[in-house]
Amino acid sequence: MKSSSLATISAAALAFTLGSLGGSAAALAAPVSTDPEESDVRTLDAPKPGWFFIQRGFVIGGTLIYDSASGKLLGQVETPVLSDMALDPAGKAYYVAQSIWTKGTRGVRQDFVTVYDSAGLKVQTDIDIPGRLLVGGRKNNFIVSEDGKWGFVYNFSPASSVNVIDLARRKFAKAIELPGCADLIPNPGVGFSALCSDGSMATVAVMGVKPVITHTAPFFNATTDPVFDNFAYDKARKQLVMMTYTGLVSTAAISARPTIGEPFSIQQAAGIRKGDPAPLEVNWFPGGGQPMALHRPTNTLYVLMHKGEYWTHKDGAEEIWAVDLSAKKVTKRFGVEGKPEAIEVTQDAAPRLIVTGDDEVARVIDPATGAVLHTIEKAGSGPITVIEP
Amino acid sequence: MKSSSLATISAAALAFTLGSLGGSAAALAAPVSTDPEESDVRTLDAPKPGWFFIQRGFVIGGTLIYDSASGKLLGQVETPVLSDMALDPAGKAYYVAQSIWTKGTRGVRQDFVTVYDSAGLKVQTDIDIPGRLLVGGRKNNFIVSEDGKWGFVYNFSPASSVNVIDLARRKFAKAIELPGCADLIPNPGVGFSALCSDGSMATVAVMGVKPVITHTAPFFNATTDPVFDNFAYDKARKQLVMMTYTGLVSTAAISARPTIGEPFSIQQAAGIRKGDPAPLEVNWFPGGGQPMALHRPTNTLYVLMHKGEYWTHKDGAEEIWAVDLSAKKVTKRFGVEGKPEAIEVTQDAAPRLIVTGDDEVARVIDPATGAVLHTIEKAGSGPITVIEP
Amino acid sequence: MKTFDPDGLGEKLLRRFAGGTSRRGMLARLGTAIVAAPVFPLLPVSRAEAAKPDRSPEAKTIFARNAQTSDDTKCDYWRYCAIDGSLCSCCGGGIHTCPAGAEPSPVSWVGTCINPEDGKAYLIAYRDCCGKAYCAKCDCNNTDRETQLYTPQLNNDIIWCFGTTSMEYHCSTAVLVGAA
Amino acid sequence: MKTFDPDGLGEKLLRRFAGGTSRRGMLARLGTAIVAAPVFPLLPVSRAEAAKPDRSPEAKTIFARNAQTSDDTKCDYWRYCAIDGSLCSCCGGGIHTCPAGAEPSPVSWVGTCINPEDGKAYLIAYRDCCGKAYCAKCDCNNTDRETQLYTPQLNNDIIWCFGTTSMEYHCSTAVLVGAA
Repeated sequence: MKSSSLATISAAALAFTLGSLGGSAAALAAPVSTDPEESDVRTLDAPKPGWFFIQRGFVIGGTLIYDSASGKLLGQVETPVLSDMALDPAGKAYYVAQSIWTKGTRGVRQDFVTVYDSAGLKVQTDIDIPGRLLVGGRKNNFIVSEDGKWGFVYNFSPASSVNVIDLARRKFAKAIELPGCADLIPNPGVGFSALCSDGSMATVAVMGVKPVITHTAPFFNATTDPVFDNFAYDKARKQLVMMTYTGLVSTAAISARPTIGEPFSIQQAAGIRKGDPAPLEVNWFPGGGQPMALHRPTNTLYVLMHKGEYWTHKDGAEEIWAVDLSAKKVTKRFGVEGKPEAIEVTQDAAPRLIVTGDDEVARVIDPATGAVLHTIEKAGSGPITVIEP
Repeated sequence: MKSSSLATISAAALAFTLGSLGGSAAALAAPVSTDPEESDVRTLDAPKPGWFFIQRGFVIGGTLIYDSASGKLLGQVETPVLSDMALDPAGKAYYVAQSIWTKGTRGVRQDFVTVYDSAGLKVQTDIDIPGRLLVGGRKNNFIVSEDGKWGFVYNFSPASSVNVIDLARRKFAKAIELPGCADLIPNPGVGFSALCSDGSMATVAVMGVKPVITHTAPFFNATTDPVFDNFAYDKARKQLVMMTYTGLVSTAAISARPTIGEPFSIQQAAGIRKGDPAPLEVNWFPGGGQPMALHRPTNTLYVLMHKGEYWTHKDGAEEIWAVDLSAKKVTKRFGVEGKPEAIEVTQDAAPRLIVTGDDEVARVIDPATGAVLHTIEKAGSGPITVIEP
Repeated sequence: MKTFDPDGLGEKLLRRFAGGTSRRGMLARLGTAIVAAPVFPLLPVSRAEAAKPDRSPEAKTIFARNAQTSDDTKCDYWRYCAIDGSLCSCCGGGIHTCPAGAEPSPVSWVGTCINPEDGKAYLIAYRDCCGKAYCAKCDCNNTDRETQLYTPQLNNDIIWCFGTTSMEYHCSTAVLVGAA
Repeated sequence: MKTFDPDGLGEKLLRRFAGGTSRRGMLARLGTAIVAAPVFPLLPVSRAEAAKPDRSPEAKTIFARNAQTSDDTKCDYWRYCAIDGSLCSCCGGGIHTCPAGAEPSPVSWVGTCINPEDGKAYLIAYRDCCGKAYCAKCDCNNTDRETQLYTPQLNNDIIWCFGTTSMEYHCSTAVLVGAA
C-alpha cells in the first residue's frame, strides 16, 4: 500500500513536473537547485506555569495548549467530547478519562484513562475502567493524588461511585460506592473528599481493605444555594475554596476530618448587600460553568460576576472580582468583554487570567490592570486548566 | 442499572415535589389533576419527491431531511463525517457507507455500509467492506444500481478499486481494481462506468466471472479542464450530464459501450464568449463542490456560476444559470445570495432549487422566479441529495 | 427514609416517570432501588426546604415572567425553564417525541415550571433522546432551580441517556409529568 | 510507459517525495509500484500538455499575483497555492512540521507554486498530519491547478493519511520538494 502510494506520488510529480517544464526529460535529469525539506514532528517541553489548557467544547474534541505569555498555540491533547483531562504532578504525562463507542455513536462502550507522554503527546497506554459520568465542563470528575500515584474518576450509572486507578501500575484498582455525593476533592494521605446532596462533605479513606466514608455535618443547602462544582483546591494550604450561587465563599481545611470555615458573602466583601435567593431581587451574582479561579501564591480568588436575579448561575460575566481570601475583602473589580463563563489564573508570580465563553474566544488578562493582553479566536469554551504548584 | 435509575428519578421527583408543595405528604397522596404524557418516537413516511437531504459537513455528523414545501426539518440520517449516503430506489432504506475507528480517532478501522429502514431510521445491519476513499462532498463514490440490488463503493488505498455489495443478500460481493479511474456512474444491466485520468470513460461489466473493463477514447483533459466529480445521471434517458471547469457541458449515452456527445460551452449558450483556461482572462465560470443540478423531467441543468479567472472552480456562486440541454441554450440567469457551493433540484413538476454553502445556510428557491421560499440556518454544507425518478 | 411506603405517594410519581409502566413493574424496580438508593440523602434536605415559607419562587423567576405557551421551538416556551441542549421540537421530534431513530431515556432530570395560562407549577421530565449524533439546533440553556452534580436529578448538564442502547446525545424533550 | 527507467529522472523525484529515503529503499518501492501503477495513464496526458505553448500559468493565477512570503500562518502564503484544510503552522506545528502527537503522511497531493521572490515555480508536497482530531484553525482552500478524484495526486479534498497508524485528519503542511 505504502509502496504503490509512493509511486502514485512519484508519477504525479513526474507528470506534473514534465508539464510545467515543457516536457524535456533531459532537463529533469539535471540536478534540481533547491534541496527538499524533510517532514518532522514537534515535541513539547514539560508543562510550564505560564501555560493554560482549554477544552474545545461539545462538538470538536481536543484540549488546546497555549502559552499565556505569547498567546501562541503549542499543541493539542486528544480529549474527545465529554472526556476529562488531568495532569501528572511530575509533568511527565497527561491523563484523559474518556468514553468511546466502538462504532462512534453506537456499538460497545469503552471507558478508559489514556496516558499521553507530555513531550510527544503519544498514547502510552489505555487503562480500562468500569465507567464514568458523561457530562461536560467539569474539573473535579477526574483528579490525581498529590503524589501522582492515584487517579480518581467519578462514575454515575446513575448509581454514584468512584473508580480508583493505580497510576503507578497503570491499572484499575477498585470502585467505591459513594451514594448521594459527587465532585472529587484531593485528600492527601487519606484518599479523596466530595460534596453531598445533604449539604455535607464526605471523606473517603481508600487505603484500608474496605474504604471508610465519613461525613461532616451539613454546611450548605444543595437545592436552594448550591456550591458550584468547579471549586478550587490549594495543595500548600491543604485548603478547599468553595462558592455558592448566592456568592457565599467558604473554605475547608482538608484532612481525614475536614473542618469547614465560616462563609462570607462576596457581595458584602465588596461593600454591598449580600446575595439573596429571593425572587425579583437584583444583585451581582457569580455565574458560569467555571466561575472562579484561585491564585494560590497570594490566596486570591477571581470570580466571574454578573448583574441579575437568582437562578442565573450560568450567565456570563460583566465583571471580574478579585477577592483576598485572607482579608475576606474584594480588592479589585474590573469589566470584562465577551460574557465569559469560564476563568482560570496562572500560578506564577505575575499571574495571567484566562477567560472564555460560548463564543470560544479566549482572552488573556493582566489582573493587575484588567488589560486584555491576548485575544484568541476558536480557543474553545472550556474548562480551562493551569499548572498548580 | 435501569431499575436504580428509575428510583433515582422517583426519589428526585418525590423530594422535589415535597419541596415545592410545602412538604405535606398528605397533599401528594391526593390525586394529581394533570395526567402525565407518554414519551414516544416519530416515524417517517417513505422518501417523497419534495424532500431533500443535506449532509452537515466536516465536523458534525448527520444528513438532515427537509421538506422543500414547508422548509421543515423531518429528521436525520446518521451519516458520520466523511461517510456517503445512497437511497434505496424502492424507498425502503437509506444506505450509509462509512469508516469508523474503534477508539474514535484511533484503534481498528472498520469500513461498512449501514442499512437504515426509512420509516424508523433504525440500524438494520452493517455490511462490512474492505475499504473506501475518505473524502468529503462527493455524490458518486457510493451508488446503487437502478434495480436496487447492487451497491458500488469507490475505494482508494491509494490504489484505486470498487467494492461491489450485494444489497439483496446484504453482503460484500467482490472488489474490482480500477486503475486511474474514479467517480462511479450507474450502467444498468452492465455494472458501472467511471471517469479516468487519461480523459476517457471506463465501463466495468461486473456480471461475468471476471469483470471486463473497457475504455472510451479520451474526450476531456483531466489536468487542464477537468470534468467535475459531481456529474448527474438521468435514468430515463440513460444519459450522463458532465461539466468541465471551463464550462463545457457534455452528455454521454450510457450503455455497454458509452458514446460521448459533442460538448458545448455554457457561456456561449448564454451568448458570451466561451470559458478560457488562459491566465488573467475573466469570465463567468461554474464553481463549487456540487456546482450543478439536473431537473430530469425537463432536461434542464442548473449551474452555480461566478465571475472570476480560471482555477477558481471551488468559488461560490453569484448567479444560477438554467440550461436547456435539448436546445443547448441558457434560458434563465438570476442572482443568488450566500455564495452557494452546492445545488440540487427536486424532481417534481414544480421543481425547487436547494442551495447551500460554507455558512451552512440552505435556501429553497423557485427556479421560475428566483425567489427564495425558505432560508434554513445550520442546514449543513452539503452535498445535497434528492429523490430521483 | 429507607422505610417509606412505595405503595403510597411515591409510587404514583414513580409510575409517571416510568411513562405508564405497570405498577407491578415499578414496584419491582423500586425494590431494587431501595437497596441502591443513591439519592435518598436528598430527602431530608427537601423536607427541610419544604418547611420554609419563602420556598416557591417558580412563579417569579425572570424566565417564568417571560415564558410563552404557543411555540415549543423557542427557548422561552414555558416547559423549558430548566432545559439544557437542543430542542427535539427543532430536530424532527416534538415536545415529548423523539426524532425518528432516537430513543427516549427512561430517566431524566426534572424541572418545576409555571404555565403562564393557569399560573400553576408543573413537574417536567427533561427526557433526552439518545442514540443519534448531536442535533445542534435550537440550543437552550435555562436554569430555574437547576443545581450541581451532587443533586444529579436537578442538574441539566449530565447526559441523561441511561438504560438506552446508546448514550449518544441527540436532543431533549420536556415531558409533562403532572401538577407539582 | 511502464518501461521508463526508475534510475533516471523518476528516481530523483521519488527520493524527494520519500523525504530522504535511501535510494535502495525507493527502488524496492518503485518495483512494487510499477505493478500496481494506478496513475500511469496520467503520463500521456501530461506529456501532451507539456507540448502546449500556453501551459505554464503558475505565475499568473490570482493567487500567485497576491501571494506573500513572510507569514506561513496566512492562506495567501506562497506555498499554499493548492492547499485545503487547517494550516499546521496554526496548530502547534510548522510549514513542514506536524504538531506534537501527529504523524506526517508519507504520501500527499502536490502543487506547483510560484515564489514571488524569485518568480520561480516550486513543487510542493501537501503532507497531511494525521492521528489527531481536526485542528480546525486557519482553514484554507486554494485551488491552483487542483483537479478531481480521478487525478487524486492533484486533488486536495482527499484525506491524505495513507500508511499512517491512524487516518484521522489533523492539519496540512506544505513541504518544499524542489524546483519544478
